[in-house]
Amino acid sequence: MDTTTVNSNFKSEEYFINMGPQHPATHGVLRLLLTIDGEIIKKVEPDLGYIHRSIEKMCERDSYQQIVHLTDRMDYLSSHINNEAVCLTVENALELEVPERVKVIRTIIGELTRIASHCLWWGVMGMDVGALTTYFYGFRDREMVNDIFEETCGARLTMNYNIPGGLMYDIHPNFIQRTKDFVAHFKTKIPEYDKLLTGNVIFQKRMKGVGILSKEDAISFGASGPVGRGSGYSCDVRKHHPYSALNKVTFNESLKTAGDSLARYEVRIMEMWESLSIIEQLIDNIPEGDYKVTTKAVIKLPKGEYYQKVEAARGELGVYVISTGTKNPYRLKFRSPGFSNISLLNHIAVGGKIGDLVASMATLDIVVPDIDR
Amino acid sequence: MSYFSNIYNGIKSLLTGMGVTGKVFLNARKGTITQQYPENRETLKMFDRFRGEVVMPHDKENEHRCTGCQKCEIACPNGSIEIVWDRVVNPETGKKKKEIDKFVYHLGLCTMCSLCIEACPTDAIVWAQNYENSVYDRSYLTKVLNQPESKLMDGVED
Amino acid sequence: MTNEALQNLIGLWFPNPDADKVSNVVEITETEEGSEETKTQEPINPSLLEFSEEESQFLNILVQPEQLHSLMKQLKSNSETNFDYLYCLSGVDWGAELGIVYHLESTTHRHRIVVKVKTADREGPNFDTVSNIWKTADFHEREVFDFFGVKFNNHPNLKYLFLTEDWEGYPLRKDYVDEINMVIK
Amino acid sequence: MNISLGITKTIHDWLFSVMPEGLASITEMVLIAAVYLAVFAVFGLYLVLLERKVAAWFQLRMGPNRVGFKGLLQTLADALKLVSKELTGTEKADKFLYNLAPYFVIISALMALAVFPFTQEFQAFDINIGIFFLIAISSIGVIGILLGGWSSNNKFALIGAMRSGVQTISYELSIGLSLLTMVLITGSLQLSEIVEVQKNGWLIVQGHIPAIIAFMIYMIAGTAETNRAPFDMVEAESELGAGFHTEYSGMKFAYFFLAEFINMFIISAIATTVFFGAWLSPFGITESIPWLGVFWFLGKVFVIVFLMMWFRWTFPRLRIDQLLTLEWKYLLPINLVNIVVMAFIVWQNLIIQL
Repeated sequence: MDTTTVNSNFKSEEYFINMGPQHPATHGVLRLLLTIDGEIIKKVEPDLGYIHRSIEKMCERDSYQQIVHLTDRMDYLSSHINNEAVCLTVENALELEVPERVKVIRTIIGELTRIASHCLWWGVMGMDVGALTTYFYGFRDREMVNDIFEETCGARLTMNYNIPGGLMYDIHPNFIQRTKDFVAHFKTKIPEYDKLLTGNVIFQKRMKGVGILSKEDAISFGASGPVGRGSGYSCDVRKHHPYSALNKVTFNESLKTAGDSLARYEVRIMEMWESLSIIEQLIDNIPEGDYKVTTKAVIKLPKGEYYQKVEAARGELGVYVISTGTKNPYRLKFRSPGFSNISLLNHIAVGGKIGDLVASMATLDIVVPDIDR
Repeated sequence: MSYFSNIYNGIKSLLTGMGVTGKVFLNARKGTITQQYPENRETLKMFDRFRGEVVMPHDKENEHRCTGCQKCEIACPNGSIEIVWDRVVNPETGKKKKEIDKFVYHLGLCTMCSLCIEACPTDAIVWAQNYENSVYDRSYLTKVLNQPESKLMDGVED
Repeated sequence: MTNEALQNLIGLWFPNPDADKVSNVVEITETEEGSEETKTQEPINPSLLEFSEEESQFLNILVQPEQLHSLMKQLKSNSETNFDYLYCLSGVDWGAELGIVYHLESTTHRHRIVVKVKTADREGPNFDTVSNIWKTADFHEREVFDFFGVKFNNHPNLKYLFLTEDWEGYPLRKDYVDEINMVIK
Repeated sequence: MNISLGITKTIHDWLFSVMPEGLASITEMVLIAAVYLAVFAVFGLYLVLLERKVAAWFQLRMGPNRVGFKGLLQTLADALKLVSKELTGTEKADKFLYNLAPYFVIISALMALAVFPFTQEFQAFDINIGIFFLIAISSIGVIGILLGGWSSNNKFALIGAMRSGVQTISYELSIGLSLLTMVLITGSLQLSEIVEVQKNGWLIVQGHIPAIIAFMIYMIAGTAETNRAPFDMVEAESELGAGFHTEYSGMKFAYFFLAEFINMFIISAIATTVFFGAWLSPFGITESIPWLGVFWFLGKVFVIVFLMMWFRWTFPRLRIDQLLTLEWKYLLPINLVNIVVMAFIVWQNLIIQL
């Protein structure tokens, strides 16, 4: 029996309710222990671990090539970026210089991943506040990105396209044309998103001033990605610690200072525009060259500690590797964005209504496998 | 005054939203994005690189290219590949040579990461583009990839 | 700030009370016998903290568990260091020792640092919590508590976050065995 | 061309010829009730199908298209499934109220159907307080929802039920007041007379500006009254799972579901009768061919039903406090002013008569 999780010092008008692990708004198997007074949230306590697979422990027995494919299964919506994080760690540790072509392709696919992830988030966001149609519109556009991935990488979601030293294969001949088509298509769709949801008076009322996170709290809670940037906290890893081809492109860091749910929403919409612009800058300039540098069949990292952070769709993903010079990492820690972001849910939801909790949780953009690595 | 402008702007935004869905509704016939899955099996074509399942192509003489080097087995993160091999004396040269007996592939364990196919020095295994992998019993997911009585193709060395 | 500047600054916060004493002793031995001059070559750490940059991108600080909390507090509050962003908190099992690695970054100065703390006590390891300094440490420390069994003193809500209440053992420790669920290659 | 109505006349005469008068009228009532029940149960099912199809077309999908021709039998199959399903419930539920609740909801929904004038003669029960009766009946349904939510011993259901109570009580005011605005023109609550008045033009035309405002308020309040998105606080899928009917299954769930759709039909039918001239068509076609009036009436109803579906599949849901803000700070004051304006218009005889 799970008696300890129920807080015993309830006030008489408060009651306890279990949201999840099977609940439409928790996006997976996340369990929230809510203390509610009528409709007002008094306390939110996430209970995690329902799908914890201990990827960190599995990494300790796997070779570095094999680790890459495990990261697909963490934040599956930004799998390419997760792959890239591990590959960059290994390449930095080996002091391996990958060809320019690889860097550019990685960045393009990374930004496409971000767009796909935000598309899904947008659809689900709408669904969480009750506009069910958005889900299908978001998926329509995400499907095009997934097709691009499938053609080039062979899989739609868990792509495992990166390998330490480069890419698994070269891009498909259709890749450039398809990406250009998508960019053109998606540019007409984001205004439609704005018309359907962003401008909607009900949506604005639901989001404005809800779930406020101040900048100080955002930093203290380790918020990253759109959650941090919605609070005016400049935390874009792509800006501060650029990796791959990101130092060759110009883009603006999407920042909003309001810190409420609407700000986080708008940051993501702005990020889609920025990602489109990054893709546009790179897609015509993919340099010729090899798509990988051959590494040894057994990769051994020199003894030491390595840390690499990248900007995944949900925020800062960190890979911390302790190597003892063997073919397996001694300890590998993923600093996942979702884990830090979920820890601030209690902070932003208390005092709001149940509807506010759902709306602010949607703007945190939770992917449970990312939290439950 | 803002009371009335609120109402006006509110209604306007609602109508804009209805305009978007209304446009989709009017184009419903050709705008459909869903697919009629079991009916469109003939036209549903996967991309060439699609990772359906690992297969071992055989040519007309029932010959494959697998030398039994076990590189794929080592590369696989999940243990989906098991190679049962034997050393067989080649009657012509008299040399002992590694030869596969069974190339066992557990589709149920496979995560489609493509590391085995990257590792294969002789291109003996490739991806198949099939996508209907559901079976009635888990044991059907364990497959032997080399066909019975198949031989190693001539001239294939790792 | 550069790593060197950071080292000089932070090192002064926790002066080693033995530093003078030890160096005196060394000086005496030096005057008595010349052959033991090699000993004096070893620099005596003037601080209780150990700094190193070997095998790492960042400046590493090894701190004793007793000084951990005051060091962390100062790292955040001091305006020159201002490490307000704890971006990674990892538990590590070094075999003989258990420890925590804190990765810190300053959002104003954009410098990074790594703080490590270790204990040889594998039965009941405990450190001071830093969750009252960085709120994100709340969940991260609970994660470490789950997987390494490290207790955090003064933590507001230290209970299993991922594991069930009746879980035995600490899965991410090196000596953890679970023959049913773990596939060992 | 009095085919359909001719049959009822024949049956009426036959019944009264074979039975004593009291028994005959009771038998006739039961017969009519049974016919209404059967017709509207099937009609409700097809409304569900329509909803699903329309939703699909809004969402780039096809909707149900496998069962029967173009999926026409889909909801019948669903109904069969629901009938054959096991009725489950919670252990510590208040069994009596738990079982009673669905009937409250469905019966109140079906009762309201009695008073609609489908044509001049096709009206089961032409009561002289028609509008009043409709408002009264439609508010009984919420009791069923409250009972269901409370008795099923589930906190999500309870929250849903309480929301429903708050919502329905608030929005009934607007429904009542907006209909009252129109009653000022007709001077009668009897539906047949309201239709009669509209032979000089639909009431929404007669009453022009205040009537249009009243119609808009009526549509908003009506959507809220039926607990449909954007006012589906009661079910609020992403917040409460399934809301008040979380613990219901099988046929009991189907009653709730069916009632929702019949309620939607009722709200649209009231709008048609009060604002859009019920079965009245231009050039008096439906007066000379009465059975055509049924289709004319249903056609108008479907336009309004479609409008409600369009709302549902476009708008996000309101939050509970915003729901009340909308009612008490916007709809109610506007409505009160509107009713005064309408009174002024009727007094000064500024009505547009065609």
